[in-house]
Amino acid sequence: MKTNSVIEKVLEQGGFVVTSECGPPRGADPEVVRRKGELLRGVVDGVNVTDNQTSVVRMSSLSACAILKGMGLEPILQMVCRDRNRIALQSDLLGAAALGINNVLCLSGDHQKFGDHPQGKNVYDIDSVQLIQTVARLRDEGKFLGGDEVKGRPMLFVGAAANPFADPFEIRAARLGKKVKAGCEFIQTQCIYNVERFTRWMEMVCERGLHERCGILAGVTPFKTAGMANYMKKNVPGMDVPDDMIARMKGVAKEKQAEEGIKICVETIERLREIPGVRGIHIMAIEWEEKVAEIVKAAGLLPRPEIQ
Amino acid sequence: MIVGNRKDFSEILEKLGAARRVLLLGCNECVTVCGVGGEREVGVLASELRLYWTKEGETFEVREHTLERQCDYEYIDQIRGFADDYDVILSMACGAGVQYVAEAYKTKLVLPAVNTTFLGVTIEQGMWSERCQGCGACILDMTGGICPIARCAKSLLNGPCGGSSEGKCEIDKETDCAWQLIVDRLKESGQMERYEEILPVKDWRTGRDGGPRRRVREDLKL
Amino acid sequence: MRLSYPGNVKVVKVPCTGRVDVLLILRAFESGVDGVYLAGCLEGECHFLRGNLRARRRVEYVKGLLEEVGLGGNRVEMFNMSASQGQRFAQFAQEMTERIRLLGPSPVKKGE
Amino acid sequence: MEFSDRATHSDRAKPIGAVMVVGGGIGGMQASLDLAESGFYVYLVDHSPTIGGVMSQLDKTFPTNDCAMCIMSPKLVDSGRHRNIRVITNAEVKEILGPPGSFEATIIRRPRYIRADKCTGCGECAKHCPVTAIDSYNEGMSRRAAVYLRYPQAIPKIFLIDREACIGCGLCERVCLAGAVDYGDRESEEKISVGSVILAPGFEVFDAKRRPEFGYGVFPNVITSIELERILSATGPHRSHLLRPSDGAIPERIAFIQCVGSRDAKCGNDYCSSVCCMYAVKEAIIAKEHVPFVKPTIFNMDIRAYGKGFDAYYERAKADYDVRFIKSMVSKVREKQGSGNLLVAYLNEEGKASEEEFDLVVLSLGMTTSKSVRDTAARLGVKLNRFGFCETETFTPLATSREGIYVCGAFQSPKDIPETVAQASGAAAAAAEMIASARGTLTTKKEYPPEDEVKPEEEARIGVFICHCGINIGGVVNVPAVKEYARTLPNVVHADENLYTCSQDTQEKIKNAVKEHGLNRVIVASCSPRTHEPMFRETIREAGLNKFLFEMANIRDQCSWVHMRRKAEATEKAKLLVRMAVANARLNRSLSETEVPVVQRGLVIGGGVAGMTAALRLAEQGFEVFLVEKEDRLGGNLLNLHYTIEGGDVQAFLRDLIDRVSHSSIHILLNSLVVDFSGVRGNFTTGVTTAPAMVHQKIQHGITILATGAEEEKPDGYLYGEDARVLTQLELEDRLYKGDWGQISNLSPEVVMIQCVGSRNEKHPSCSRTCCATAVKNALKLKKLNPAMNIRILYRDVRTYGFLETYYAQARREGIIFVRYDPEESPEVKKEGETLMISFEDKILKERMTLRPDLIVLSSASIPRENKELANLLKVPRTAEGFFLEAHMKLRPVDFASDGIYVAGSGHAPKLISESISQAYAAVARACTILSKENLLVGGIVAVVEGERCAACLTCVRVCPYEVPVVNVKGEAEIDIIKCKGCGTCAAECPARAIDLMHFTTGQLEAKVGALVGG
Repeated sequence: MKTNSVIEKVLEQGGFVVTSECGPPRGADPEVVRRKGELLRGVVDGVNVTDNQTSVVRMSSLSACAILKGMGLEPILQMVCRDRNRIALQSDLLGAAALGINNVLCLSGDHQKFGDHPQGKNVYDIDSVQLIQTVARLRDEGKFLGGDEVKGRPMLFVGAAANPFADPFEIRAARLGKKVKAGCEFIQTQCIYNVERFTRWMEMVCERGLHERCGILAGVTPFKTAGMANYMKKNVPGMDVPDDMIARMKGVAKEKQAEEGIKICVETIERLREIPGVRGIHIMAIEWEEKVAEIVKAAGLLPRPEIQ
Repeated sequence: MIVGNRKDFSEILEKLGAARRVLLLGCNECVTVCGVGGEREVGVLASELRLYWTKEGETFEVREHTLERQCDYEYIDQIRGFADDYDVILSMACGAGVQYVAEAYKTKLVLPAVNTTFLGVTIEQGMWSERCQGCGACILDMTGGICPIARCAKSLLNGPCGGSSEGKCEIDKETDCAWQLIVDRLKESGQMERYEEILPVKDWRTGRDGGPRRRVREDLKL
Repeated sequence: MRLSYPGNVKVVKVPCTGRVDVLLILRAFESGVDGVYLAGCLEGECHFLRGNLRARRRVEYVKGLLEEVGLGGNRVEMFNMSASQGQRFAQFAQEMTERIRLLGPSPVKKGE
Repeated sequence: MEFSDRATHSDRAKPIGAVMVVGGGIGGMQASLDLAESGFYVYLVDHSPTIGGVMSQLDKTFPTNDCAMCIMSPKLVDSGRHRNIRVITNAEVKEILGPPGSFEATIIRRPRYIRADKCTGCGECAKHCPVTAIDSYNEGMSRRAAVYLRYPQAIPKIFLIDREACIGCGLCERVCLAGAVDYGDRESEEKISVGSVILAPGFEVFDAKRRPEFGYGVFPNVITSIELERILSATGPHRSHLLRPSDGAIPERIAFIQCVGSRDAKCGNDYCSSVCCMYAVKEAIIAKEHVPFVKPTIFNMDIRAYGKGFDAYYERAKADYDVRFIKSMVSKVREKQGSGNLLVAYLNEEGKASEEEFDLVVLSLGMTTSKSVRDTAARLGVKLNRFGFCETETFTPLATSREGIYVCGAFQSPKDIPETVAQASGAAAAAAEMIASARGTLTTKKEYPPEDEVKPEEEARIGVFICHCGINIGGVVNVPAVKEYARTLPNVVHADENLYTCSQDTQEKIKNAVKEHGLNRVIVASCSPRTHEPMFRETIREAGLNKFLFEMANIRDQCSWVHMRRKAEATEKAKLLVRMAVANARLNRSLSETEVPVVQRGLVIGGGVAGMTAALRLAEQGFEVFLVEKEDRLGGNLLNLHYTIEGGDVQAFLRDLIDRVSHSSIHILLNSLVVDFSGVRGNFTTGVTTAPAMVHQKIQHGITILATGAEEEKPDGYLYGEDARVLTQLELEDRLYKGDWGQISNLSPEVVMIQCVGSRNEKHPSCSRTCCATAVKNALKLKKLNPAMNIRILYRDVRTYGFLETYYAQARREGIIFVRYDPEESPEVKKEGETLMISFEDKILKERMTLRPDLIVLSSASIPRENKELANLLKVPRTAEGFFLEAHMKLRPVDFASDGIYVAGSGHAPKLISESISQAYAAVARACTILSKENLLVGGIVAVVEGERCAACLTCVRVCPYEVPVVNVKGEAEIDIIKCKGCGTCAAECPARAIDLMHFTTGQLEAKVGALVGG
């Protein structure tokens, strides 16, 4: 065991990890975080806290993680490379560990073009792979990027994201390999609708043996409406929504669509669990945290293992 | 070459303020080639100014002059004889040229008519694209000859990010994903193993982050 | 065909509309003309293959410039016709004259 | 069997390098110019006192409505001034003796009574002549003096005395300062030696009095088509006002009666005159343009709009000009008492007798040959056909019965201007081939006086010559005022006015003025530079000035013609146009042209009859030829044809032609495609790839002839392809040839032919020209095979033009039934069980007929073979229907606008074999005007780079449509003046403004624009 991470422990024990997400509010009210956190208590093994997701300014991920931690939940600190240079990133990593946060998810971050400050300058001093390296180096070698000694290593379980559907498809597994090579210990994938294509990706991943070196958590997002399904297909880069799925959403009455979305999500989880190498599930119920419990339950993933 | 973009006419007018004697200074290098600040464009802007001010009933004088280069003082010196006849020098060169002209004519108001945008190449007649950011430490050998710093919206050294879709960048469908290009290129040239290597964090000191740069070559100095 | 057209239309001969550059059009306005139109070959029938297509693009560009300086982009136009379409020539001459009449004289008149 | 022209002159002594062309109409002039430009001396003999022929009398020409005189006058002037053409007018050919190759011709010159060597054409004599004689140029509708010029632009511009009208008063002799009048002049004979002869005497219009039922010569308001032509003309009796003879009123209702003297067995003219339908349509349109309320009606049997672009013109007449067409023959015209109006009696299509009142009746007269021409032919031993036209064979359409004597134009068969011009060029090629070995032996090269250097910095001294153009300009614009104004303009040191600035004497006047006033720039303010600039340039060059120091102001097309009713305004505009010209001329510079060698080798693309003929004729003129054919064998369409309507054996002809084409100077490339093309006239480089090994070779050549042909379209509808009993004409011909009748067992089989399948519709508006004759040909063949056969031809108009008409008449005699249909009521073909059914409207019975035919034959459209890529490669234009588009519909029928590229055969438009052969010869003649020269002049209006300013940005390299500019080793753009076509695109885009287009420099254009407003 490298860290105190619940995720690491469930994986270590051979369990099936369930994580979900909590988007921090666009304001300073801690209650919003607490309310969302409460919805996930006992339902998931870890809660991702997004870092100014879609480049829209929100409460800092680190602060929201601290609030959740205070509630006794297991936060996963998301960190994007867009907004901070190597100095700030390392400093925040140290701070996170100091606050008892056990998990960090290293991401490139969405381009600011789509956010609320498209005028802003992006940083990208280092990229997500290098951020993974940075965390591993701080933790395992006790060295800053600059080479100096770290006094008090941050014991963080290192994760990253992977999009099995982004292009170019043939290097998706290789890219995961790079992340694993950099020190990544768990992966949360982009939401999966096209299970067949994901399966092919997993085969490539397993071929490289990556699933043994890193816990792969398959991402899912329930559709609220047929419109949302359509929007994701058309507008979210790297999203693969099969047409029949959209047809299925469209095929039911508007008021029944949320229910159908959840049904699809649960079915998807059930299919994903069958895929060799999949070690958990990451449920991204965007601004729909109240449904996570229902999904986890329906998918037969309750209760969650007790970890000390 | 350095690629630029003509400022809007309204912005130029605003910058000119009350100045009515204008020396419009073109440059026969990059900005000529990219159709923004050569003799023809100088003529067009001069014509616009004349049309506008004539319409407004103003008295004015616009002189057109194009230098071989605005980044060499000898050329800049060529306007010494008449620069003083004008209220402003409106330079259509890149930022370097504008500044160098300003340096040479310390008492003159020197204004830019062009926004300098990037170091790039001609894709086709009338279309240019960025290729280099002058980071000072080239890694093109590692990336199949395609610069991820200049051409990836996030300058990812170990891309692509999850936003790469059908060869295009997440920022818009017109922009190629640099990493798609890199991967294609590595594959074509049988160097896919290079992709597996993690590029280390970059030392940005050689770039602009290290402060304004200067280059000296002793043997060439006088 | 000897079709009558407004006398205020004056022709400047060029070998191809492809010869007409943005500057020449602007210079014409500087000289005080009220409008400029290019009479090019029919699209696809340019004697020099594509001069008329290039001219059209330039006319579009000049429209923008004229808008910028406040003369109005409508004072410049590109028309296509064949050498045998005298009627079209007359029709466009009429059309452009009407258009310019509505816009009024150019505010850029020298010595007036 | 010998199909090619009859010359086999290898064993002869060296021929004489001169040709006599008899007849100076448009055909004779074209033949003369082509020959003279190809290295042969020409004697152009005309019986009239001037050349120009009937075309000089025409007002406009169809289908472009170009002014006939305007487009012809440059040719007139060129013929008149060409140093290797000697124009002999007022003359007849008495006899031709000797063998082909070295003929001796005797010419009889009638007295002119005015000495050619002294007359200046000033016209003082005519001004003082007290006699008023009938003016035959205006068809007797106006008067002239006894001493006269036939028409103002006449070449040569030498007066003559009409001794029949002359009273011998001697006034002219007294006023002639040149002392040119010579009452004692008498007929003289001259012998000339020539290698070959071309007969181009043209036609005479039918004598309308031979059809008394139309009342010509009795009722004043019955006029002939040629009279109307003159009435409509600006130089006509009423200066283009449409007035009728009886009372000078404007006729509102005008009837045109077609086929007067044509298609008429009664008067012995049972051929079609080929042009009357179109000229009637034209005259109707022009009349309508002159007087908008005119209501023209054309009484016709068929409208024979079979030429290129003709059907569109005909449709326009109906749609845009409200010309009414009545399918009927007029039986009688009588005058309505008192009004001068005419009552036209006719049977309408339903066979009902009708009568309608008109204000004017125009008789569309057919073409005949004149007695004097027939007599000449007899004297020369040239055989005529039974109609008095020159007899030719299908496969040798240019050769007369006498070896060494060739024919072109209407004398061969009735034809329009472009076909005459093409055939004239063709005859020139045939005549030249005879004597090719003597090329250049009798011609002299034009020696210009040395060019006076005009330095750019030298002060401009401008001379301005303002033209009245008869009344064309002078009737609207106050020419003297413009002249006075011109004198006030900067640098103008001389200004003058002329009645016709294009006349030959004015050229002398200009030359003298250059000398006298030390002019270094010349401006002519007159008509269109398109037609006249070359001539004026030549004039100033002869005066020692560089031709680019000439400038033209078009105060006719751009001023007097278009502002006719606003005279004051027009005068002001003319001044302005002159001012612009002056501003521009001041900046004109001497431009040098340099000589570049010509690759004296030809490339012919397409190995059908036109391509093979062209290749063979080029080779016989002594030039090496590459003949590229994409298929694996030569022959093209001829491979599918077996006999001509006249009975010619196509396959035998083809075998013979293929045989001859294996010629030591012809490289035949089968299975070959043109894949790239570059260069300019005189020096092209073409890449050809040959299958199956895909061998690529580059061919250098000086000219290119496109003969890619046409093919029968696979028809759409009428159960074609679904029922084996529905065939195309080509398929029928094949069966006829093979005698393969399939299931027809019926003793009197029923055959229906449908015309215009795929032609004359929206997609393909043109007539396919040959299908009517083909249908008649095959119908006659069927009838011969089985006289019991019932054959119906469903047609829209039967277009058996020229002598083809006789076969149409024969077909009707033999019981072939012709049924007209309207496109709105196309025949319907269907199948009931195994029975084929066709139904159509019968106009006469006024009911729908249904037949159960054994065979349906579709006359499918002729469409161009795939030529788009080739057109793109060669940068030559095509019509909307994909046929190659020539440089000028009327006078440049085989040239492309790009010099050195020519078209022949049905790729240009559908054609008969004989027409394709003629056209191939024509293309060869045109090609030889380049190939016969060792060098060509290049340069002039080209783009030039000011290297120092060049930023080597490549903009010019990219925007040039011809890929001419390159960036050279000095890092500067470089433009090859040989290749530059002078469009100016690069100059307009060079961001450094380092490129300028000579003669259209930025400075000049800006000066012109500046002068347009300032003033």
